[in-house]
Amino acid sequence: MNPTFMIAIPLLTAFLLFVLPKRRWLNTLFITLVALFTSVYSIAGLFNIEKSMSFGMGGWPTPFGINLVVDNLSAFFVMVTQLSFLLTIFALFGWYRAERYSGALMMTFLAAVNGMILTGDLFNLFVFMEIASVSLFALLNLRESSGSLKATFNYMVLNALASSVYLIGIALVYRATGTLNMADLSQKWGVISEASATTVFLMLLTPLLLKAEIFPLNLWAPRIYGRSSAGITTLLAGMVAPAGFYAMIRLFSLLSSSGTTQNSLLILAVLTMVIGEVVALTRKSLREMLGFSSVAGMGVLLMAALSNAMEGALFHLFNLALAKVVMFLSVELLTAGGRDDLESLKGTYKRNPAMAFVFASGAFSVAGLPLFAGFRSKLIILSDMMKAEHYIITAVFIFASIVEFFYYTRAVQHIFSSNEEIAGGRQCSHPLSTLVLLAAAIFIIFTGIYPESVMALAEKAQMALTDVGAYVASVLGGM
Amino acid sequence: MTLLEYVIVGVMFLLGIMAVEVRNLFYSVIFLSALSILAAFVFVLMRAPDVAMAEAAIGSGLLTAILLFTLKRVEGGKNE
Amino acid sequence: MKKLLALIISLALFIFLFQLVMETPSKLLSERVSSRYVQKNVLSSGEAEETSANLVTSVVLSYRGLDTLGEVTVLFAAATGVAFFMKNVKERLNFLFSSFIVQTGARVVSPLLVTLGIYIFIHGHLTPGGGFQGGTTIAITTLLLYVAGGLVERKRTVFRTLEGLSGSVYVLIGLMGLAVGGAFLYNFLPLGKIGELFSSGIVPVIYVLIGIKVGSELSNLVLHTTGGDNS
Amino acid sequence: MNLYTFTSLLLIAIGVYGLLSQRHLFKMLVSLSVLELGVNILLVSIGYSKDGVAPILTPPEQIINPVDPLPQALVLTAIVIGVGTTALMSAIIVKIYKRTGTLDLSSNRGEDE
Repeated sequence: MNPTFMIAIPLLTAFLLFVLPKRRWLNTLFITLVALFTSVYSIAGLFNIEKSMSFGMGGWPTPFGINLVVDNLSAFFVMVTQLSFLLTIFALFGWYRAERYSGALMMTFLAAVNGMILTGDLFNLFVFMEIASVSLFALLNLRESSGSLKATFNYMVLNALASSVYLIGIALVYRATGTLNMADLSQKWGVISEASATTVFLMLLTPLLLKAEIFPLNLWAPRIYGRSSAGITTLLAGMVAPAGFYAMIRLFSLLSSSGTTQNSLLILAVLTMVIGEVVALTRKSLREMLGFSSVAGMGVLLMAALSNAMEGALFHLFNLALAKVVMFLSVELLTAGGRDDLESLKGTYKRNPAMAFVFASGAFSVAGLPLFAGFRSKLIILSDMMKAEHYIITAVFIFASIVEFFYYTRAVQHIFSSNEEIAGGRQCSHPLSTLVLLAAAIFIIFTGIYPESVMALAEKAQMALTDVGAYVASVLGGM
Repeated sequence: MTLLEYVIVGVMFLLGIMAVEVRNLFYSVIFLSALSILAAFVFVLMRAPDVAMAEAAIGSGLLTAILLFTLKRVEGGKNE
Repeated sequence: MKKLLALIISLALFIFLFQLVMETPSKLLSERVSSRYVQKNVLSSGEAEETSANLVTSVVLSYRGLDTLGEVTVLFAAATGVAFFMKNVKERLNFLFSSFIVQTGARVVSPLLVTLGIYIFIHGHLTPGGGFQGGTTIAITTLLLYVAGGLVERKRTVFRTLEGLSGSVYVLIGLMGLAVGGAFLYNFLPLGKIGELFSSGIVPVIYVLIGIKVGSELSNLVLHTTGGDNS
Repeated sequence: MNLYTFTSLLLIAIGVYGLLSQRHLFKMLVSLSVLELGVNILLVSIGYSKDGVAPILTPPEQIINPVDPLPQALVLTAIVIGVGTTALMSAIIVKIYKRTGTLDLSSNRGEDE
């Protein structure tokens, strides 16, 4: 697979939307086609990867030009984000007819997320992160309220601050090593003295922690999740957060970081998880609850990644992204953008039984009920962490899982409880969205029963992550 | 030459503080614009003519206009 | 009280950054990646493989071309975002200095400014300046015409089409490079000699496209900041 | 460390001070601009050498001891990105003002939740 197309095709579409005649169905058609293309292309590519491959842009050899890297790890993440995007596009089919502006922003956003995952250059990563955030800022206000506007402004300020920190980090890295290429940098990282290397590394990590919603840089997240349209926050939970997580573990594996960095980040991850779960328990609004739960999920991933359970973490990431996207979308379709506190959700299953089922399967997957995908991945994380003798963290993880299980069953119970008042108004979502979301829900259960196929992909991705030598060799091969 | 540099740096420091601190938002934008022009000059001193042109045109020209339009829209912002 | 705290924090930050910069070693230019850019000898072939006289241009458009595509896209996304936010804002700003003299002055000056902008981005690979600087000059002309009495009000759709068109052509040129030379944004046109107007292959072409694109994007940005889209 | 790096660090500190001390959205925008300007100067100063010349070739002669062109290219990108985000933020500010009638964070007037 040539990664160029994953970036160039969505970008071309974004620009073309302003040249083509102004028709909503035409825009929607184009966007859907592109989403289908990138998904199929990335999945087809994923099964054809023998080893790590590097593509130099402009025909320049790698430390000099910018390169895109495809290996099992980046392809895995690209696949996850493409699936999230595809689901979102199809599920929003009912109410979201793409007008030019938001359609073009969707496309630039898609290109940027792919770029964030595929790029092998630090500054290029910065550029793609900026495209992703700038496109998202407008999209988050598709259903605009003063709450969503203020939340977006808050997010933008934090984002700009984190980007500045990242740029300072880049300046220092370039000053000390004379290169911006990640693979080249991993060879020259030793030049920087121990103390400042830790600081510079954390500076590079700052915007990634922000994107991956790790405490304390996730303070923007609850407001955004609570006040923006749930159909769009899928893009945050299913695409931006995985992309940020990818860049983070890539940097971790390439730039050897000190034990203190690892430990302090591990503490942050555990804090993220615990705070997220506990606050989610107290929330009345379903969207906010899902938002906090999403934050907590990212904490779980980072915790597992830092305590020798990378394979389980990757598998869990897949399950989590899928379940989160499915849940956010079904909440959007269940409530139709209206009230979403638990009381008002009582008995909504009568209005739209298919969506209620979809929500339940997503919720049970995240909560880790047997038969569902999330159970398998949580089990693997648990056993790997026990093997690595991280007992205290394992205990905290089990505690957090119990809390999670409790509030998800409560939400599902509310949706399925019978409530005479509401039984009247029956409301359907677009048949296409129903079909796609149902397929996703069935896939979650299928993965829960036969986890082998996804597990094999996660395993290959994990191998690609640990094999730093192959990565560096493929990137700098021409030297 | 060096004296000039020190003067510029001093003025930039003052302008930066004033842009952030002054109560009147209009003045704040003007100070920011002046800071941008001085930054463009510093870029010239650092042998970066491309960056200097971009900073002069974008930073002190266009950005100032956008900020002033915004200020006009929010009716002076009423900073009290 | 809060100000004092902010002052202390920012002072601490300053000292921290100062020490950090002092502690990180600094490599000489000859040991950095860019030394090869300066020699134009990245492929170690011995002859100039990239022929823009302006080294910054050759880095921006050739060696790190993908960054620039991304950068144009950020601007595109920002302009689209502003348009998105402003599309329901009906009222327009009316602080135009639309006296006769100002209007005439703007009419006289604007062709000159546009010419200057075009000159800047056509010579982007030879002299300082390029697509971004030239494009901004053109956008400033738009600003001038607007302030002088809304002379560009009805031209909005033109800017938007131009923006989309130049962006698409940029990506298509990149894809053409992929087809011809096997790499996205590969420089497939004859390179010529350093210092001549027709040199360095696709670099001037792309810089002209960027000039048009940035010019129309920033014009759009300015026009949309002044009020919503009522076309 | 040269004088320009020092200046850039000063501007960065001023920007952060503004962000921390101001509660007015527009002033936060201005502070961010100052901060970004500081970062840009820092990047260019990384490539600056005391007796370097501007990185532009004049064909017959070889260029001797130019300043590093790469940070300049990065800063060009950063400046354009900066103006994009600032414009978007000012559009949001206008919208917030239209909805709530205030830009001061310390007053919670108009929160419609």
